[in-house]
Amino acid sequence: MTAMSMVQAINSALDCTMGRDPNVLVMGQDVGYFGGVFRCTEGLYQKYGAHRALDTPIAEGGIVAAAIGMGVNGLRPVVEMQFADYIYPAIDQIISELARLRHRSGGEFWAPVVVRAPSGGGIRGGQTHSQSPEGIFTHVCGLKTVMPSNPYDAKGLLISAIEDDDPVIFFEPKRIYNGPFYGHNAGGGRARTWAEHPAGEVPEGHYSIPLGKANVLRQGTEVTVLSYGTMVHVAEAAIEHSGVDAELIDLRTLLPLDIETIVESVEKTGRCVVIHEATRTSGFGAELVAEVQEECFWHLKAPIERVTGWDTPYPHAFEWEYFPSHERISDALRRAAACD
Amino acid sequence: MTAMSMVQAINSALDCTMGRDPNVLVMGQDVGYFGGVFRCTEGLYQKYGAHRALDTPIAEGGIVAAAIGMGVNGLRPVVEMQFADYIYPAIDQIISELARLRHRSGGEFWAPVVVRAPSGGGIRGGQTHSQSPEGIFTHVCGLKTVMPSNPYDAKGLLISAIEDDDPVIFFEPKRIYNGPFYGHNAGGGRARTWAEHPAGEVPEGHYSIPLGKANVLRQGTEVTVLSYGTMVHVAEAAIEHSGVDAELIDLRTLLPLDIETIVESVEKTGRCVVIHEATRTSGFGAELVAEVQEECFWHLKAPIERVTGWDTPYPHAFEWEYFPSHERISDALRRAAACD
Amino acid sequence: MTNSVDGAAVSAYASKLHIPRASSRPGETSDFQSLAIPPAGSLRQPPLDVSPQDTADLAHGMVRVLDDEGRAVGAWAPELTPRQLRAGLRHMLHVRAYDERMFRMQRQGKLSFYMKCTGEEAVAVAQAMALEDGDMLFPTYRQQGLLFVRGRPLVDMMCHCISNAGDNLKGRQMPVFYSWKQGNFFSISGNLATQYSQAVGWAMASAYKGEDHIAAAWVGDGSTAEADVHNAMLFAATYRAPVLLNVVNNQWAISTPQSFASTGTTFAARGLGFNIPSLRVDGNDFLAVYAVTRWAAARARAGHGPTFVELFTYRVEGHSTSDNPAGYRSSDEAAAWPLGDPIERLKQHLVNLGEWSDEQHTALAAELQASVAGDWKRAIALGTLEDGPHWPVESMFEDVFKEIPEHLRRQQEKVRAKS
Amino acid sequence: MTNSVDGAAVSAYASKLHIPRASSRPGETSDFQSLAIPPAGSLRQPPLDVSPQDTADLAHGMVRVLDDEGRAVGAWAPELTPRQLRAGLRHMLHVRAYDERMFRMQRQGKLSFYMKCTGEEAVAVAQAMALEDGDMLFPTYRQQGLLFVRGRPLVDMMCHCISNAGDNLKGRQMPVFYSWKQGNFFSISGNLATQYSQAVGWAMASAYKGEDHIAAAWVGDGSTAEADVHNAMLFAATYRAPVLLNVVNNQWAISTPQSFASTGTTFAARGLGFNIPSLRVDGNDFLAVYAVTRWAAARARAGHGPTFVELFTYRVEGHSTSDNPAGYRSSDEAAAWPLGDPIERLKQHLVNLGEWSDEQHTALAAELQASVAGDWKRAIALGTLEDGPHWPVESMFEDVFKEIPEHLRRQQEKVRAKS
Ligand SMILES: Cc1ncc(C[n+]2csc(CCOP(=O)(O)OP(=O)(O)O)c2C)c(N)n1
Ligand SMILES: Cc1ncc(C[n+]2csc(CCOP(=O)(O)OP(=O)(O)O)c2C)c(N)n1
Ligand SMILES: [Mg+2]
Ligand SMILES: [Mg+2]
Repeated sequence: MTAMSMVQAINSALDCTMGRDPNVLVMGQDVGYFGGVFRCTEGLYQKYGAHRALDTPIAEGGIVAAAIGMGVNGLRPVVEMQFADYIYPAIDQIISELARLRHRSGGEFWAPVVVRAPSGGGIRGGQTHSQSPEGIFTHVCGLKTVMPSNPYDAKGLLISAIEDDDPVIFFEPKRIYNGPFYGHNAGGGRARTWAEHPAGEVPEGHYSIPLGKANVLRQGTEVTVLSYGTMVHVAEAAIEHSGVDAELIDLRTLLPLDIETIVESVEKTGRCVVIHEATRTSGFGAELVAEVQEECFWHLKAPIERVTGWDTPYPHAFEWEYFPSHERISDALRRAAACD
Repeated sequence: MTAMSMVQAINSALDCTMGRDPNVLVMGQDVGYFGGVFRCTEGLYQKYGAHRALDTPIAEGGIVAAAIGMGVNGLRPVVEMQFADYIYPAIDQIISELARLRHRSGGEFWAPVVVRAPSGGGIRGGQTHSQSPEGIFTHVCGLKTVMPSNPYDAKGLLISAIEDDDPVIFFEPKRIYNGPFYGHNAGGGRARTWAEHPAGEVPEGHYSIPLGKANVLRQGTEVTVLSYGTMVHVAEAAIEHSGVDAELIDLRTLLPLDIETIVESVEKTGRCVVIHEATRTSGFGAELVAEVQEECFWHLKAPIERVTGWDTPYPHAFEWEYFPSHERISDALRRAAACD
Repeated sequence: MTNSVDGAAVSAYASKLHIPRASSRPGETSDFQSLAIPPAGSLRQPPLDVSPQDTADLAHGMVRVLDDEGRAVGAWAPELTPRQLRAGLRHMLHVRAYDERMFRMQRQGKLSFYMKCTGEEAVAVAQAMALEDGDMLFPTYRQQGLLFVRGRPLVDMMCHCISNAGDNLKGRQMPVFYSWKQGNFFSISGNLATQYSQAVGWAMASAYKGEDHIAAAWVGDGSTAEADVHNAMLFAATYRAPVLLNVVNNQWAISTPQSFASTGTTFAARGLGFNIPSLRVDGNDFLAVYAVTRWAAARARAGHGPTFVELFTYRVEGHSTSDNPAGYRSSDEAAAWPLGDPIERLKQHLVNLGEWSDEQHTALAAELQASVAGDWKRAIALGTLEDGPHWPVESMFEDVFKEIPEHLRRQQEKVRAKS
Repeated sequence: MTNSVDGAAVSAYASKLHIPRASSRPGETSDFQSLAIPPAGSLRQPPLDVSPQDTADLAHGMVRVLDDEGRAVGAWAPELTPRQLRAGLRHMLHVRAYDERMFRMQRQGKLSFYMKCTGEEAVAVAQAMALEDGDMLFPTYRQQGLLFVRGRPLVDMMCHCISNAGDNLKGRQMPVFYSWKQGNFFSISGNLATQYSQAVGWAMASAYKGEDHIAAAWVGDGSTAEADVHNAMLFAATYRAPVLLNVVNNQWAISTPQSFASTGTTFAARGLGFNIPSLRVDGNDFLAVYAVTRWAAARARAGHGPTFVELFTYRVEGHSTSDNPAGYRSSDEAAAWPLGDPIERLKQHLVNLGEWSDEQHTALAAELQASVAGDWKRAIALGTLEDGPHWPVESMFEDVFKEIPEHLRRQQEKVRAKS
C-alpha cells in the first residue's frame, strides 16, 4: 500500500493495465510526452513509448472515432478528454457508434473503449471547465458510466473499466484529484490531502472494484443519501453538520446502477436525499428519484429531495453559491428527517 | 380553418413567419429546392428564394454553427435536422454555444435559432431513424424544448418558437406527421388522417400557442397521465381501453415545464403515470417523476410509474414490442388505480 | 427592396449570398458537357513514395484506362487476366440483378426500404478485387458489391434485409445496413461518414501491432461535408495510417447536388490540403478503379501512408426507395452522363479482347437473375418481415452490453411475460 | 517481440505507427533552421479575384515585407503613414505591458487564470487596424490586441478578468474570455474553434442582408484540428461568405507541437483543398500582416468570398498561467525563433524611417506600464475576485433565458433567501 492522490491512483491503474496487456494504450491531447495537463498519464510515454501514450490532434470526435477503430482491431484504448466539457464534439461517435456497435452488428463488432473525462467544478474553471455531464451518458443505452470519489476506488474502478469489454465513460471529479473536499468552508479538522485520508492508501499492483456496485460509506437510520464523486465528501461533512443519522451511499457506478443496495437502504430509512453537482433538471438525480420512488414507494415517509447545481451555467465568480453546500444539504436532510 | 396534416401545419407556420419577417429563413439538408424529405419546407424555395430556403452541406455541426452566426447577425434561422438521430454532430454547437451564448456574454449576444428535428419511431426506421433524444436537451440550461402532438399545436408552437428570442429545440413526432396513431392495433374507429381529427383544423393565418403551457386533453379523476408527441394518442386510446378514468395532459413544452397544471391534476387524482417513447433510464420521464413526487408527495396514493421505450436501441423488426403499447399503458393505469 | 428569385419570391433584402447550382433541375438540360474529362491513358502513374503535392495533376485530372473503343490504354492499365475481368463483370451483373430484385420486392412490401447502386457497380467490385481478404472494409450503404466479391451468400444478405430469423443482425437494423465480420466487412452505420474516421483508427491499430493489413473506407460526395471526414483525413495524414480513403462522387446526395460539398473543385483536391496523395478516377471504368486501388493499397502496405481517391460516377437511380428524383433533377441526366455504364464498358473491353460475346452476356444476365430469384425463395423460406419467423423479441435486450445487466434483464422479463 | 522507444519502454509489438515530431523537446536543440523562410518581398500580390489554385505559391511560401534591415520591400509593402505605424507600435507595446501586469497579478492570486500573447502581438493589432469598425471579430483568447485597437477601456478588461462588480460578463466567465458587443468583438468561448464556423454564418447573414460588413475569425494551429474549422471552410467556400479565416500558427498547442495538426505541410495549404485563396504570412511582420489582411478584406467586400490566412508566429511564453513549457520544449526555442519579435521589428522599421528612436521607445514603454498600473488600481477599486464586490449572486439566474422562467425564479428565490 502506498499513499496516492487520485491522479497517482489513475496513473497507477493505467500503468498496471499497460504493463499487463500490450493492447492497452492511452490517447488524447497532451497525454503523451507531457503526461497530461492534470498529470494522469505522467511517465507512460517514457515507459511505454510514443505509440502507447499517444498525443493526438485537438479533435475530440476524431480521437474517439480512432479509438473505436482501434478497439474493433483488438486494442483497448483509454481516451482522455482534457475536460468533460469538451466531450460534446465526440458525442456523436460515442452515442451513435461506440454505444451501439455491438447491438447493431448482432454482436459481431464491439470496441472496448474507455473515455476518461475530468468533470465537475470547484477549481475556478468557469462554465467550460466545470461541467458534470454524466446524466446525458446514463440516458444512452450501451454505455457504462462511472465516477469514483477517492484514489482507492479510482484505481480499482478504472482497471475494471479498461478490462471490461463494454464502453465505459469514466468521469474523474477533478476537484478531488489531489485531496478530498468538504464544501466551501473546507476541512474542519478533516483530511486535506489524500495522504491523510484512508482511501488514499492504494495497492501498487493490480486489483479491481466491480462496476455496478455501490459503497455504503456510512450506516444510518434516518435518511439515505445518494451521491457520487466530489459530493460524497461534501455530503459526509454535511451529514455530520446536520446531526441527522444518515446512511451515505457512494454510487461509484451510475450505470449499471446498484439499485439493490439503494432499495435496501431506503426501505430501512424511509427517506432519501439525492445530491449531485450537475444541473438539476433531467440530471441523473431525476433517475435516482424516479427509481427509488417506484421501488420504495410504500416505505417512503418523506418526499425525496434533490440537492443539485442550479439550472444555470457554472459561474466563475459564484462557485460556492452554485455548488450544493453544507447548508443546502443539511436543510434537505433535516426536512426529510422531520417527516414521519 | 383548413384541414392540414402536421407536415402542412409546419409548412404553414414557416410560410407565415417568413412572410412577416424577412429575417426568418429555413436551412438544412434537402430543405431548399426539393422541399425536405418529409416535405415540411415544400414551396418555400419557390416562394422566398434560394437564400431563404437554404440547402446546406451534410454537416449538422456546420449548419447549427452557421445558424448561430446568422442569429447573432439579426436573422432568425429555422434549422431542419433531417432526423433527430442526426442531431448529435451538432450537439457541441447546441450545448456549448447556442444554449450558453446569452449567459456567458452577460446578455450581449444571443441567437434566436430554432432547431426542428423529426423524432420518434413507428416508421420502420430502425435505430438511426427512430430516436427520441428530447431528454438530453432538457438537461441543458438555456434551451427550450418543445414537442407537439397535432397539427394545430404544431403550427402555433412553431410560430412561438420562431418568434422567441431564446433557442428552441422543436421535436416533430414523425409517426404522426400525416395522421394520428393509436398504437400497434391501430384505429378502432378512430381518425386515420388529420383531416378526420379535430386538431387537424388549422387556421391559415398567424396564431401562436405560448411555450410552457400544457394542454389537458381529457379530464379524469383516477390517474394523471403525462405524455407528449405520438404517445399522447396512444395514451388516449389506452385510457379508453383500460376503463380507468384518467386525466390526460399533453405537455407540449417540456422545458419550461408547466408544472402548475401537472401539480393541480395530480393533487386531484393522487396518481400519476408518465409515458414516452424514449429509452427509460434518465429519460425526461425521470424528471417528471422526480418533480411530481417532490411537489405532490403528500397526495400520492400510488407509485408513479413510467411506461417508456426499453433501454435498447430501437429495433427494426420489433417496433411494436418496443413502443409503449396499449397493454403496457393499461396495465400501469390499472395498477395505479388499484392503489389507495 | 424586393428580390426576385426563380421568378417568384419577394423579400426585404437584396441578397448577395452565393448559392451553388445543380447540374440540372427538372425541365433543364444537364450541364455535363462542361465537365473536363481527360482522354483515357493521359495521366502518368507516379512512384509509390510520391510526395502528396506531386499528385496535384492526378487530383485535378482523372485517371482513365478504358477508351471509347473499350481498349485499355496508358500507364494505369492494370495486369488483369481475362478470367479476372470476367469475374468482375459477373460480380457487377450479379449486383445489378440483386438490386433490381430487392427494389421490386420493396415495392411489393416485402422489405421496408432498399438502396440500389445502379451505375456505380464498378466502384465496389473493382476495389474489392484489388484488395486483400485481410484488409478491413468500412463501407457505406452503396458498396454492396464488396460483399459479392468477398463471397457473402446472397441468402444471408436477403435475410438481413427482411429481418427474418436468418438475419445475422437479429432484426435490429434497417435493410442494407449490412455487417459481416467473417468477410472483414464493418457494420454499416445509419449515421453518415462515422465509419471514415473509425477506419483510420483501425489502420492505426494495424500499424501499432506491426501488421500488414490495411483499411479501406468509403463515403459519398455529400457526406464529405461531415466532420468525420475531416477527422479521418487529419488522423490518417498525422499518423501515416495504412488506409485507403475513398469518396464516391455520384453527383447527388438525395436532392442536393455535389456542388454543396465540392466547393467548386474536385473532391480529390481536398486530400492535397491534408498532404495526402490524392487522385480522381473514372468510377465507371473498372480497370482504372482497379489500378488506382491496387496502387493505393501497395502504397499503404509499403508504409507510405494513406491515399485519398475520388471515384467519379453517377447515381443513376433514386437515392433509395423513399426517394423521387424527378422532383429535383432533370429526367435526362442519367442518359447525358458522359462516362457511360460500367458494365457496358467492361463488357465492350472483354468483347474487344475476344474474351466475351453478346450471347454469353445475355446468358450470364439471365443465369444471375434466376440465381437471385432462387436465393430470394430460400431467404423468405426462413421468414418474412411481416409474418416472421423473426428472432425472439427478447433478443433485443442482448448485445446492448456483453452481458445483460440487471435492469435490462428485468425489462426483458416483462417482454417475455407478454410473449 | 520487444520494441524500445525513447530508450526505455518494452512492449509486445513492433509498432510501425508514425508519430509526428516536435520542433524540440527539453534538452534538444530546436530544428527551426530547417524552416524554409523566403526573403522579404519575394512573393507577388495577385489580383483580388485570383483563382484559389493560383495562390498555391502564397500558401506554401510566406508573405514577408520587412527585411532584416527593417526596410519594407516588395509588392506587399502596404501604404501606412508613420502615424499609423506608430499607433501600431503603441498598441503592441500596450498589449505587452497589459499581459505582463496581468500575469503578475495572477501570480499574486488576484486572478484565477491568465493567458499572454507575447511574441504574437502583431497578429491582432495589425489585423484590427486593417479591418473596418463594422466588421465582426470572432477571436480566440490570444487576440486581446483586437480590443486595444478597437478602443476598449483596459479597466473594463481588467474588471472582467477579476469578475468584479464592473465585469460586463457579470462574473460568469473565466479571465480572458472577453466579450464586447459595442466593439463588434464576439464573446470568446472556452470551447476551441466553435467561433470559426459561427463567423461564417455571421458573414452569410451579412451577404443575405446585402450588407458590406465582413467577419474575421481566428483559430490556433492546434485548434485547426477541430471539426468546426472544417465546417467553417466548407460553408465559407460553398456560399462564398465574406469572411477572413485566420490560423495563428504559433507552433504549439499547450505541449503539442503544430506537427500534430499541420500534416507536414502549411496550414494555408489546407485552404486550397476547399478552393479558398490561401496565404501564409510572417506573423511577426506587422506590415505583412496588415497588407495581407487589407487584401483579404477587400476581396471579401468586393464579393470574391473568403480568404484563408496562416499567420506564422511563435508562442514565446507558456500556454497560460497553468502551464509549464519547460516540461515539453527546449528552453532555447524562443531565442532560436527565426522571425524575431514583432515589436522590435516594427520599431527598427520606424527608426529606419527616421520616425522613431530608442529614447521614444523607452519612454513609451514606461508610459504604458504606468498607465496599465493606473488602470489596475481603478479596476480593483471596483472590486476584487476574492473579496468583491461582485455582481449579486442571484444575477447568475439571469440571461440563461431572455426572461427568467418559473423554475429558475424558484431556484433564484432559494439563493436570495440565503444571501
Ligand atoms: C449524419 C447524417 N445526416 C444525414 C443523414 C440523412 N442522409 C442519408 S443518405 C444522405 C445523402 C448522402 O449522400 P452521399 O454522401 O452523396 O451518398 P450517396 O447516397 O449519394 O451514395 C443523407 C443526407 C444521415 N443518414 N446521417
Ligand atoms: C474543444 C476543446 N478541446 C480542448 C480544449 C483544451 N485546450 C485549451 S487551449 C488548448 C490548446 C490550443 O492550441 P492552439 O489552437 O494552437 O492555440 P494557442 O493556445 O497556441 O493560441 C487546448 C487543447 C478546449 N479549450 N476546447
Ligand atoms: Mg452522392
Ligand atoms: Mg498554437
